[in-house]
Amino acid sequence: MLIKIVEEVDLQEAYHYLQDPAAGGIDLFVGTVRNNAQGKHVVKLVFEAYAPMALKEMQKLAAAAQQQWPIEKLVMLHAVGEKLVGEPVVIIGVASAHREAAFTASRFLIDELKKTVPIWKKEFYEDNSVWVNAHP
Amino acid sequence: MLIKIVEEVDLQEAYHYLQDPAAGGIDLFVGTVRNNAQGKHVVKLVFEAYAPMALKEMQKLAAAAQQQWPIEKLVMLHAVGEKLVGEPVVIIGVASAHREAAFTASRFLIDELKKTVPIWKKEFYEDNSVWVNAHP
Amino acid sequence: MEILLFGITREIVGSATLKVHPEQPIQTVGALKAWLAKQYPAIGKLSSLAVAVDSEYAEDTQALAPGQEVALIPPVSGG
Amino acid sequence: MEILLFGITREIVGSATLKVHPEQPIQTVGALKAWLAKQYPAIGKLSSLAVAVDSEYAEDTQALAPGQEVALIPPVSGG
Repeated sequence: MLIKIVEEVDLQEAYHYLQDPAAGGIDLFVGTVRNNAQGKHVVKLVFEAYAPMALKEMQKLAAAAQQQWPIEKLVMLHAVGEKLVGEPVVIIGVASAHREAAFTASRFLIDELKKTVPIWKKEFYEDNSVWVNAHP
Repeated sequence: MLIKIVEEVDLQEAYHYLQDPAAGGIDLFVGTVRNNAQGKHVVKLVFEAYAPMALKEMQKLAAAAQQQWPIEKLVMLHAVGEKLVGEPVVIIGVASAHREAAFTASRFLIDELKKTVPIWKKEFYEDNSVWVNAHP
Repeated sequence: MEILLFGITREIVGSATLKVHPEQPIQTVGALKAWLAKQYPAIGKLSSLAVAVDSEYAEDTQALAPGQEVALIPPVSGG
Repeated sequence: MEILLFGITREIVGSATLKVHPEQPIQTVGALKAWLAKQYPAIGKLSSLAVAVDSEYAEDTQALAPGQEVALIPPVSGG
């Protein structure tokens, strides 16, 4: 598995890593910066990670996915720092013999990453900014 | 939407096309040549398409997906000709505001493509070859 | 009538197009399928066979007319 | 005890680490949370707050000991 916290996530790096002669299906999920959040115009996002713990938590999720589905290769890349609208922030990739496992495991990994991995996103709008999820 | 039958599918082309300021999630599915089919060692695949009809059928699937899910951008690329183990054959990509639609629509598009789009695959093993699905 | 052939049907017939000269005119898609299965028993053994008329899947009852593009669609296996 | 701070907790406190010098020693994760919420009311208003000890999520009952790496984990929002 390839699990990293980086300045810039790289789709080609992810795909290159995922290629495998035993894989028939590769699912890649790319989370990107959207121009809109709860109806507000987003200018940029800033991501911050508790990197050693975030890597550990991602490794736990990867291990859980590998226990549940037959996975040949697995990638989790997350960016930190400032990201503008349209830029990629996170890449999840799963290569499996069959597409079912690739889709299901990718979905699991991004859903769980958002719940448990210690990474924080601050959204900047035109007139203010907010740490996402911080308040009820 | 970007729908093509090509000699080589290109992941960067697909991702470049899918980028959209309104998209928060991009799902890319890449179907690749697996070294094994029903326990037999695969040497290569050869794909053949009835291109005008295949493009029409892919466009119908894309339109059906766009009716069912909120999609910003959609890509369907399929290769023809000889493909070796590990090489990409088909790329499906969906960009949507939220990841749910991107995953679900990608899955729908690849599942339906395999059922209705007039493209044929011949599998070459070490000692013979067979048109996939041709016989019961 | 000329028919486009792909995949295993192209290999069974041995060419990418088939000129059909039946003794009696073939009026429908269903009649074409029946005629082909008689001429080429290997076509009758496929797990399924569809016909496309002007690059759309056609029902067995659809009438065939001159000038249409007719193609045989053996079981697809893309992706 | 020194605590690592991230995201909104870093901004509330105004620095990336917090040196904690309570009058009485803080024995558990739960006690640390209670002490922080008293010192920094804004921390008490977060939708949730977790504590990591040696980069693992810790239960409120977990004992704190010298030499551990302790971090506040406000609600995560990666991805």
